[in-house]
Amino acid sequence: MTIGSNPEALLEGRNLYCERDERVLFEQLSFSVQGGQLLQVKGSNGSGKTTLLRILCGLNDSFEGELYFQGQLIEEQRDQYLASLLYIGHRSGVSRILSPRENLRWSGALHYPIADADIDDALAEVGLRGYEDVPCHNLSAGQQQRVSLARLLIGRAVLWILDEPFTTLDVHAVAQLEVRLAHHVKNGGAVLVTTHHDLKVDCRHDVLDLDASRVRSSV
Amino acid sequence: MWLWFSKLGSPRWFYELSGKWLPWLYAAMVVFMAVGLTWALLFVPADYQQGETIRIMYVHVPVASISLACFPLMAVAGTITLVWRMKLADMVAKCVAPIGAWFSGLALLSGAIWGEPIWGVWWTWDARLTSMLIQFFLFIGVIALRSAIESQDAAAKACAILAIVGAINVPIIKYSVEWWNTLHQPASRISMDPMAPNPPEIWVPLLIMIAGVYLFFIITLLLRTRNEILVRERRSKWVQDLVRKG
Amino acid sequence: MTDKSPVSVADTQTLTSLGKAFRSTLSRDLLIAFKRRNDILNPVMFFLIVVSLFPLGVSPDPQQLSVIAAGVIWVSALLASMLSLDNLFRADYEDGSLEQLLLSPQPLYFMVLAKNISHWLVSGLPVVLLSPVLAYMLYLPSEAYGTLFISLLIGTPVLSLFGSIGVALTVGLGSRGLILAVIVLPLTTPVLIVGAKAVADVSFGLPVGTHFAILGAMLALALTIAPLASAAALKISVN
Amino acid sequence: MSEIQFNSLAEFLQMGGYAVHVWLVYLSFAVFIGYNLLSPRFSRQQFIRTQKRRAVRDAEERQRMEKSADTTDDRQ
Repeated sequence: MTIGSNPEALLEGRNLYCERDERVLFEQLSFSVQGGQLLQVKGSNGSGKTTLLRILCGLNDSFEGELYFQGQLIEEQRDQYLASLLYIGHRSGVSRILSPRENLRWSGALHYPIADADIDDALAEVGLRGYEDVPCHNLSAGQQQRVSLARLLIGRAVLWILDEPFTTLDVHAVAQLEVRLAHHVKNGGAVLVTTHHDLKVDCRHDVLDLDASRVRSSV
Repeated sequence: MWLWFSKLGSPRWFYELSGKWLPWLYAAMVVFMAVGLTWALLFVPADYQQGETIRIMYVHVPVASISLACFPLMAVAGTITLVWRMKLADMVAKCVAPIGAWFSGLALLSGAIWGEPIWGVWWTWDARLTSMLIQFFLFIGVIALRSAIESQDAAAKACAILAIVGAINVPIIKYSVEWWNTLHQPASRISMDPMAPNPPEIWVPLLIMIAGVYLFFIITLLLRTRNEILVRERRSKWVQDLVRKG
Repeated sequence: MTDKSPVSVADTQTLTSLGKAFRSTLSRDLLIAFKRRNDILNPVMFFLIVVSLFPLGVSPDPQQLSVIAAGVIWVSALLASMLSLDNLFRADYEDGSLEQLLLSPQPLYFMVLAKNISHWLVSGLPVVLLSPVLAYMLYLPSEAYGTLFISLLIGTPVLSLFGSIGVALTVGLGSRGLILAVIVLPLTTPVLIVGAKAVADVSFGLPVGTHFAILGAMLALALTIAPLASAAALKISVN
Repeated sequence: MSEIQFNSLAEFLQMGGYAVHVWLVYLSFAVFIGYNLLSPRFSRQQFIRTQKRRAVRDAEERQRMEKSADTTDDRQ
């Protein structure tokens, strides 16, 4: 690993250390993600996958080590980093009271201006045509997950951090998401994903195994 | 008897039966209301003490008496929901709450207006008004609980229990408020209970008005319950046919 | 597949403008409040019930009630705004929208401020609008109505701003009912003292200019520091 | 039934000085009756309208599924 921070790396972590209830989740963990790369974070349950992802996107700051975005420390340019980041965690981030369109309109307004037509196209593409105005508490868990995944279509974030995006999706939707990820990566974006599902994406696919705490490339 | 009781429980049967009864109920209500209102407004002589405000009694007393009946009705419907788990009873209980709130609210308003000439203020902590106010709060509580719980049958059970507890408390509230009121301020007791030493031309129109308002109560309860049946049975075939036709 | 130009690192210029993001968050929260219309009723009904308990507890006699009217209305308004604070961040925390808010490039101060304003509009304002009716029920001297209305109009935002800090701190905890009150009520006592005093003084014909000045100063203070403190507290509880 | 108590419409409207009281009560009574009879009717029509729209959408959805089902078959 180059000692100096590597400017093309979209996101680079250097000797990250995190401990939770007196248990060391990972230490001296270093990795980097460039544009055009999908990094799958693997590890047994409780190995700290979710915690690592929440640290990377800034939700969790109880860790040691440095995080770089394009070669610069993230703390110094947090807005720039957040402007290029899209995080989808265990919780879908979709309000149950509002309809999918209202949810996406708000999450669009937080990042980039979005026209309603794009929102409707995105919802149609994830198979939610006709459900644009149905309150989300009437939708199934899989459908709510697809509403949050529709954000991938309307956002302009270059770095995607996805925590178990494939849960509650049916076979058809899983295939569609894999294609979507590959498309984003081939277009120069970067994806950091955790999943128990054996990912089949035809693009550069590396693995960060937290149990082994070292980068293992398995293209 | 059991067959009849379980048949009564089927929402569709209730929907069709109420459909047949509604026109007749409407007709009867219109007749009673027309006669009652014209009699009360035009023909009842002014009271020597209260003057023309005696006419307010013909709205206040029927509405107040029915509002007192709403809580026990909601409690009975709640018990049926809890014990026999009859969906229809829960639908009725859900519809009675807002109606009860409306009736208590109007009873409060008309009671306060009726008392103004005597007490000089639009609101006073008179025993009857205060216990009606507390009953109004109880209805709002049931409505709030119903809308706070998302799952249908959890809300049904919760509201049934609250209705039963409320119904037990209503008489207790009534007497404690009365005791509280006489304790602090022996209010000048205007005769609000009309059946006492009043000539027939006073209480006959009142009976007609009470009948008219009872019919109105039944009609609005049926209308709301029928809507609730349609909403809850919207997946069933007979509702979809009805929607296609309706 | 909607193909887009090759993905490049976004520059912050193309971000949604702060004003639009602020308005969008404000209208989103108002839309949620509107869709749960019955919940708007709760703080108002609580306010009405608590105020009606006092005559039952004290006495229906107008002289006694008019003396305590100002204090009773102010304390009840305080408790009503406290009660309604509970769901300020709760729903967003549970469905993950709060995380999305924290991860937005927009400055967090304004986003939290938007949420506070929409919360006050939905729960604080109805209480203020209802206060004259309750003042009438408690025989408050008529010259004090204006002062009561204005003091509540300035005071309730301060209550909900300070209260939102307590809510942000406890949003992650399980049972947060009592702990919220224990944290927040002490913060709001100065507002209560000045507000109730203003209403009491005006009924004795004393000038109340200074009271409004103090309330205004408290509001300015709350508007500047409370959203910052809430934002920091949210980051901690989401941690 | 004694005879009509008022000898002119003006006197009737004036209600012996208590016009505000009596007519306020009867007006609110009218609003009370009107609202509670009309609002269930209105929500019933609204329900039927939304159910009709849903029926159309479900039918459309079913065709889309069958159509996409056929296309996926011949692609395998």
